[in-house]
Amino acid sequence: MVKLADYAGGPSAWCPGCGDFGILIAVKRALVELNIEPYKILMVSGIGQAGKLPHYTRGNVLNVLHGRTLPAATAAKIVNPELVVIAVGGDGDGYGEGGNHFLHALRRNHDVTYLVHNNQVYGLTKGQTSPTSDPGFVTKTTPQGASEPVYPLALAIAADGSFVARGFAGDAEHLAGLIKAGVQHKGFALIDILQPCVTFNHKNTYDWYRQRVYKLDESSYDPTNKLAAFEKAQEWGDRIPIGVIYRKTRTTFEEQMPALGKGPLVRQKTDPTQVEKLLKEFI
Amino acid sequence: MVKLADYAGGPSAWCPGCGDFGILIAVKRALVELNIEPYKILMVSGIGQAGKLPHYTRGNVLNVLHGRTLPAATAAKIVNPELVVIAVGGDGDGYGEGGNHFLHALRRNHDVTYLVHNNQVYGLTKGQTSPTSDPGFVTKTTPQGASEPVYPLALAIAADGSFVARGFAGDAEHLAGLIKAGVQHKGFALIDILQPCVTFNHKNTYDWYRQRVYKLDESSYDPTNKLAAFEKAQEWGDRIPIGVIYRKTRTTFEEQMPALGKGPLVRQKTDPTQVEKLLKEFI
Amino acid sequence: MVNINFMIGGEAGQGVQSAGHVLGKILARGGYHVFADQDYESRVRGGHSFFRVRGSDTEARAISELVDVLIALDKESIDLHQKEMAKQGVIIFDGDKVKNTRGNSGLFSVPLERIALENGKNKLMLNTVALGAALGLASYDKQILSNVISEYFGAGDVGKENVAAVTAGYDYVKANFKIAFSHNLTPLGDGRRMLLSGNEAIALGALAAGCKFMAAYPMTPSTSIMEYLASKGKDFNIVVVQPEDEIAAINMIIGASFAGVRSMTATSGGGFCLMVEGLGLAGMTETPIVVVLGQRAGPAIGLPTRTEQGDLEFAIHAAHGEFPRAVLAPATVEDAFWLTVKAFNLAEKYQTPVILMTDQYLASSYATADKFDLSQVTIDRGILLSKEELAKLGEYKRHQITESGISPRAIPLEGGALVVTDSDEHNEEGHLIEDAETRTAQMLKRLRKMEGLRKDIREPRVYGAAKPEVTLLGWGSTYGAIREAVDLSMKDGLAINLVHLSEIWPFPVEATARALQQAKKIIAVENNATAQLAHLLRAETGYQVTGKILKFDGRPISPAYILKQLKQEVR
Amino acid sequence: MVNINFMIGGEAGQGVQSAGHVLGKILARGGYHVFADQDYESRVRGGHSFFRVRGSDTEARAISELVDVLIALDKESIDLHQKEMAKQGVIIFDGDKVKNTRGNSGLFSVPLERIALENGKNKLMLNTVALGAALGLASYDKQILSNVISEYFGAGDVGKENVAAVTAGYDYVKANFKIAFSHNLTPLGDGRRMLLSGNEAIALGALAAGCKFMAAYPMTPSTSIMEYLASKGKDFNIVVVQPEDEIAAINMIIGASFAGVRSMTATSGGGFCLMVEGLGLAGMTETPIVVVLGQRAGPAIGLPTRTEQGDLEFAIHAAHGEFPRAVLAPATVEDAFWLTVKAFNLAEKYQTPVILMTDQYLASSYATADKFDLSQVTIDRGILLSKEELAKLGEYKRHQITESGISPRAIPLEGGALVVTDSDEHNEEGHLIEDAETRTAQMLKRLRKMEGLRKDIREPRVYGAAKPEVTLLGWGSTYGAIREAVDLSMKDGLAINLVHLSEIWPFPVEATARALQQAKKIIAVENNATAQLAHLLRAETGYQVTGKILKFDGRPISPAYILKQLKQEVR
Ligand SMILES: Cc1ncc(C[n+]2csc(CCOP(=O)(O)OP(=O)(O)O)c2C)c(N)n1
Ligand SMILES: Cc1ncc(C[n+]2csc(CCOP(=O)(O)OP(=O)(O)O)c2C)c(N)n1
Ligand code: SF4
Ligand code: SF4
Ligand SMILES: [Mg+2]
Ligand SMILES: [Mg+2]
Repeated sequence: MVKLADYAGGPSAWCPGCGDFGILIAVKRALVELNIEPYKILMVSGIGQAGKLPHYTRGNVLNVLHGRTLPAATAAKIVNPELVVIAVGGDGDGYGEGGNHFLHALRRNHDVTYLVHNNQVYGLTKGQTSPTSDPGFVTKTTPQGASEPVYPLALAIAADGSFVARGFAGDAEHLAGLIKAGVQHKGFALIDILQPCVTFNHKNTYDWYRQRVYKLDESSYDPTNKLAAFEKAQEWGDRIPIGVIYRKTRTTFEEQMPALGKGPLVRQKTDPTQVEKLLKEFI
Repeated sequence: MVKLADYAGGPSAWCPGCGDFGILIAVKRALVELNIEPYKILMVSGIGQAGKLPHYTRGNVLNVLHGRTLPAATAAKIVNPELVVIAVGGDGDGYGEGGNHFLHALRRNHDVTYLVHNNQVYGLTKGQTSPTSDPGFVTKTTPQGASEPVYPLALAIAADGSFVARGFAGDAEHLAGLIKAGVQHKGFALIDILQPCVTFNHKNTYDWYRQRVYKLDESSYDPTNKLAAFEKAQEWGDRIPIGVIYRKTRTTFEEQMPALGKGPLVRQKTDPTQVEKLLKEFI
Repeated sequence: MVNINFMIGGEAGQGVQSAGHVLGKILARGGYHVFADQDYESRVRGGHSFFRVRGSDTEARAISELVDVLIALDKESIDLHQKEMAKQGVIIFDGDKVKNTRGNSGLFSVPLERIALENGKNKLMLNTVALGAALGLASYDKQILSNVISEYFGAGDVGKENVAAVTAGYDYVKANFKIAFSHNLTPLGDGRRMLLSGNEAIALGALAAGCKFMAAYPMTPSTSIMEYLASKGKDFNIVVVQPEDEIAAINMIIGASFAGVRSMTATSGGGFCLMVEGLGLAGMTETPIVVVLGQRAGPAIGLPTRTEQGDLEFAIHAAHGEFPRAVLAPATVEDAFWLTVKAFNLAEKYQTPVILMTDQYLASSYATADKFDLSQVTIDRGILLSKEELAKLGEYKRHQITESGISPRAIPLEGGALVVTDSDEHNEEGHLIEDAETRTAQMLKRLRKMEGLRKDIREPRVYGAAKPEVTLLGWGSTYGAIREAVDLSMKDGLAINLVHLSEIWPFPVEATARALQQAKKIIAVENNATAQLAHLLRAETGYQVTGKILKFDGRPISPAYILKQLKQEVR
Repeated sequence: MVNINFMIGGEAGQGVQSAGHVLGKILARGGYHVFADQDYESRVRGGHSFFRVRGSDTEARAISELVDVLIALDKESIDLHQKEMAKQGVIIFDGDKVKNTRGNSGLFSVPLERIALENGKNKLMLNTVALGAALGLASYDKQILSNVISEYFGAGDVGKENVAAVTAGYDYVKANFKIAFSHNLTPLGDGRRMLLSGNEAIALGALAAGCKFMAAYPMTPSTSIMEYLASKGKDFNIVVVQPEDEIAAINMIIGASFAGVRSMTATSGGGFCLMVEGLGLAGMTETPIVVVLGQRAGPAIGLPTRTEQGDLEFAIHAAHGEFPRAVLAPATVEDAFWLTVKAFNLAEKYQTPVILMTDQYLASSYATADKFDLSQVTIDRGILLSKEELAKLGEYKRHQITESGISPRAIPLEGGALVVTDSDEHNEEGHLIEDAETRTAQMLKRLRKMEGLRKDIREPRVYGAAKPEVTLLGWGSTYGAIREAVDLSMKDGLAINLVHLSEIWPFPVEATARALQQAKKIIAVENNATAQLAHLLRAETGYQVTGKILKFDGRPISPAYILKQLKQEVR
């Protein structure tokens, strides 16, 4: 049995009280509950406070560039579908710099779980606006207030993402459940996580979120209805839903690749002389 | 009065019968009907067959890189809001390479009209898959068939785009109407245009489209209802709606910029000695 | 010596390219050495394009500019290329279609379309008719013609009709062309040489090297590499992904390589620009990747279907910060195959990015080559720890500091050890650090890999006079043209030689200096405007070129062009 | 000569930076020359950071490494910096909080927090108390202290409390520190010098130059430029956009510049990588843009808050294809202002991209400078046709071929003429072409601009011995440190000089060769691992350096470091 201690990582550089700690706990719990050993995990992370998470737990780690988690993560999964691949990044990382990869990973439906620490601000670079900053949010780069934000969940549904969820760093247990479901889901699982940044976001605080979030209950909410899900994804203000917003079964990218028919690419042997038959085509 | 002849451009390099010709006619017609003189227009185009369009009409032209129409176009508009800025590109250009700019231009709501020649294939590079290729579409880069596509209209609605429309290159008159409405719309106007590529797309042909497209009629369809619009945007298959799918009034990016208070930036004079008051802050 | 130059000219969409390719195959099958290049505009239909095919009984390394047979599929082809015709050259055209050709000499009308309709039942086969006519002129072996045509078009009706068309073209000429044609092409030997393009050679090299993952975004002139590999995906267990952009492409191959397989991408300058940050990431995380950079005429979109060698210094210095890399630039189609294999080996041995530089000219030129001896292909995956080795090791450190700078690699999951790396500066374990000592140690470790890498770089090729009065210096795809210029100049009595680099970075400082020791005049021959190799040469060796033969109009450098310019440089 | 070095050390979040900045202001106000630099980790809270402030009665160009007063806000600061203390240096710390300091000498405990609570009513003001204590040691003018503090914190309660806190700290030391402190800082003159950072100077330069549009994506160390300009947006009619990524940023400024206003972006290596394709687009479309490249330690994410000069050759060669560009690298904070102005002028005069290279060290170091004489700022927008001129002209050709290579520019809409440009190769009208002649003509036209540009590049700064035994060669931000090393060595009797480039590309070939003519030993001093300027120097002039003093651990080069290395190079 895998234990929490197996996921003990190095000391963190986050601010005391940061929402990232709740996410870290939830990730560890989910993996322990799923009984997955660290060597089977590959965490791919971007740059930002969120991107440091893998250093604070254990597993294989590929920390990449700002915004580039998804290309690296999805390709690793293609090469070795037996790896449990978790991509981790911030809102700037994922929806700003990495917005294009986000869109296309959703549509291709790679079997990867994607955690976005959404603090609605740029943390590591000290408090600039983010694509998810609430409209009017004032920062040093937007003294006039932020423009309208991106809506990650609505976009994910529009892109026909197959697992679209929102968690809250202040509720690690619920979040752990979402992460478990995301990892178990076959296909691309987006988990956007409301994450208080206690240093630079004095609007969207723990309290602010706590007063608003409520859990979707699958007995009364059907996450397989796309239109209803799209409507639910718009909800933001007095009430903010957390839980699985949309879910759908569809073919993964890996399943579409004929080259994967003989098992993970990483285990295929190379024999240069196999090319002989191709050389003949050129004669 | 502006005449069609004022918009006579150079000889085209498109294939005979290409849907791009219909779009070219529609653009010219729309501008003539709006009575806008060529020197007031700035066309910013990307790279691809679609990106060549500005060379075949008249106006100010900034032809940029593959995928980068929107950043250049939106910034030009900020600098001089009196310019009528039209961005032009292909599906690969706009939804593939340029996907991130697309998302963010929509949310920021720059007052630019964006025409996407959507032939569901890469034309200029000779027939590779595109982000809008129908699922299963076989090309040299996707012998296994294309993955699920991006849904530009659904995405645009999810991004709260303020004008989301679809036209058909085979119906230049209807399309001209959309372009006029797009240009007149205050905010970002997306016009996704079904454009047959007679050379590389033998699935989505003129006939294929003609059998399917139908015009949305504002008497029976309300383009201001977001949820209904999202549903309408999903329609693809036997019936494909063309017309304005979604429309909304919201503040443009330019309106949010305090620096534009004294008129176009391009007309603001520079006086280095104005900086004197700032220097004092450093003493 | 037999040496014949064909040219097929016409609009895009008229099948110039396939006709040219088949013609090359036919000549190769007859035992001829073939070199063929193509020129086309950035459009799909219309405009003007041409394909040149040279057949020779000795090695053909470049195009010679005088055309012996021009197959003109439209009037423009006659107008544009008339001036390139050899003295006794013949222009085959369709007099039924192309009028007003007065004033042109060497014209020979063949009713191509009519013959195509009569024999092939399809006027699109007029190309095939024209091929037959051209080879009829040269009295080529009719059997080879129909063999190759039927292989190319298959055994079905289309194949049969094309054979009929080519034969009819051949016969028409035999019956109607009354003057003696300058060339008589009797087949030589049994013709078991391959005919392939630079891109095909790279794709084959990648398969032979065991590349299992490619992510690339279409961009001329590199697109056909991914297209070829995609077509072999199932058979060779290689996944080819066309992602949203080039940034995704390079970061995908980094992810794939980290996960354990050989991975590559291919692009041109514009796409390469977008990959630069990823290149640095591969350098920092010590992830082996191979990036094919097919150059075309820049800057920006430039001339997208045309050739240039304008990206050398960019490739060598691309990305911020300092890290080891190798830059290889194949000289020939054969080189393209072998250097692709080498690129994968160097990438894995030194765990760092390798850039393979071609250009539109090499990528889309066809040349004959002896069949690659696949038994000579070695796969060196570098220090890659097995599960057993890892188990013995106990603690695994991805970025262990070693004398060679090479840290043993492990594959996530497969080896059981945790593999950790970071784009930030990191310690041996792969975790990010801030202190000066660890930073310095890791920088030095990475840069030490350059020393080993440098030893694996081959010396420049030196060819020509032992005591040269003039030395031509070149790199990459211009090899064939310069070498032929050397041959021709030597015949003219000039003591001249060629020093040519196809493995450029780390710069082979000593070997190049040695090769230039005898040089009196060094003339850089480059397909660019600023003589980038010359600049690099001076930085690395202190040698300064005395002259430059440059070309930057998007067209390749030919032997004739070199000779002409040489006359001005050497008086 | 008065020369005193303060250091404030503590965790991120403890206000090290603001305390250091205020300290610098206080010294400057007393007429001292100030130089201050900062060192911090890539995190928001915790870790270790420090701020060094040097005050001097002659020009202070770098930090000297011996600390006279260390304000240690935590124990780690004592442990880490004890070894840097000057012989009679004093460490101010809070003995109530920091225990176990035995074995350390020079310690002087001040109950910072207690005094803060008593006087400032807020323990966060302990910084201010510490400042008072430090300046009390040096018997600084108390009035200046309270003036600057009250300006900094405002006239309200916070200001008053801080004044009380600083005074209490001062008084505490006066009452309790019994030994004579080594430095006595009597104010000098009236202190009307500015104290500003490299980034602030660049932002001011941009405003003075009339920059109206900036698009940038946050990236250390350049972010504060956009933050400063955004704060002045309304007042100075400048729009600052933080778009989705750096690719958008550079393409936005190209759009903005094409539409007629001066436009810039600022980033660091990683973001610059993403801008490279846009750089080429600006080159091809001849659109003036200014790109600030604030270097930090690479490759990849590297050490994101630390300094390096690792991107020089990358900046010079960035982007595929060949086109003119200028690369400027300010030596000092003053240079940062003036070269920013120059960057805009060169960009518009030559209609091409200009790269302004700084690094974390220069960007975030503070230095005193005489108030910029704004009347000396000239705005040269190059050949920009007015509506009237355009009307007279009749037909307008955006890319007209001229002797200088510069084509008259027009602004869309404003001038009435149609302005057409293309990223493909184009004709004079701006429409895309395929032919070799037009291509060659446009390439030559663009490259001709380099000739003019080269004449506008200033010569290297030469400083030191007229007949040097040793020449130190440097570029950019290391100027101050090297120059101080020269001063110190000369005092030691060494005939040494400095040749320093702050305008690097087009390379000032003749001027640099001239400057090096006398040189016997040339030693490159660079904040990188491969001596990039030395490489470039050899390529451009043939001069080869005989030694290298390099540093690539993310920390700046100090005079002391140079001297130490110099001893090994010159024996
Ligand atoms: C290409 C590139 N651009 C910019 C940066 C600088 N940068 C580092 S983290 C970051 C943003 C962090 O915001 P977010 O992704 O929301 O993560 P957070 O720190 O808030 O968790 C930026 C802009 C970078 N490292 N690379
Ligand atoms: C950065 C970059 N990548 C790739 C290309 C090559 N390229 C030119 S056009 C094109 C795609 C064209 O497809 P689309 O945008 O759909 O336009 P179409 O030709 O179909 O109208 C590509 C990949 C390029 N010019 N630049
Ligand atoms: S800055 Fe914000 S996001 Fe970053 S560690 Fe601190 S609290 Fe967390
Ligand atoms: S290839 Fe397709 S899109 Fe391009 S011009 Fe031809 S028909 Fe039109
Ligand atoms: Mg964030
Ligand atoms: Mg297309």
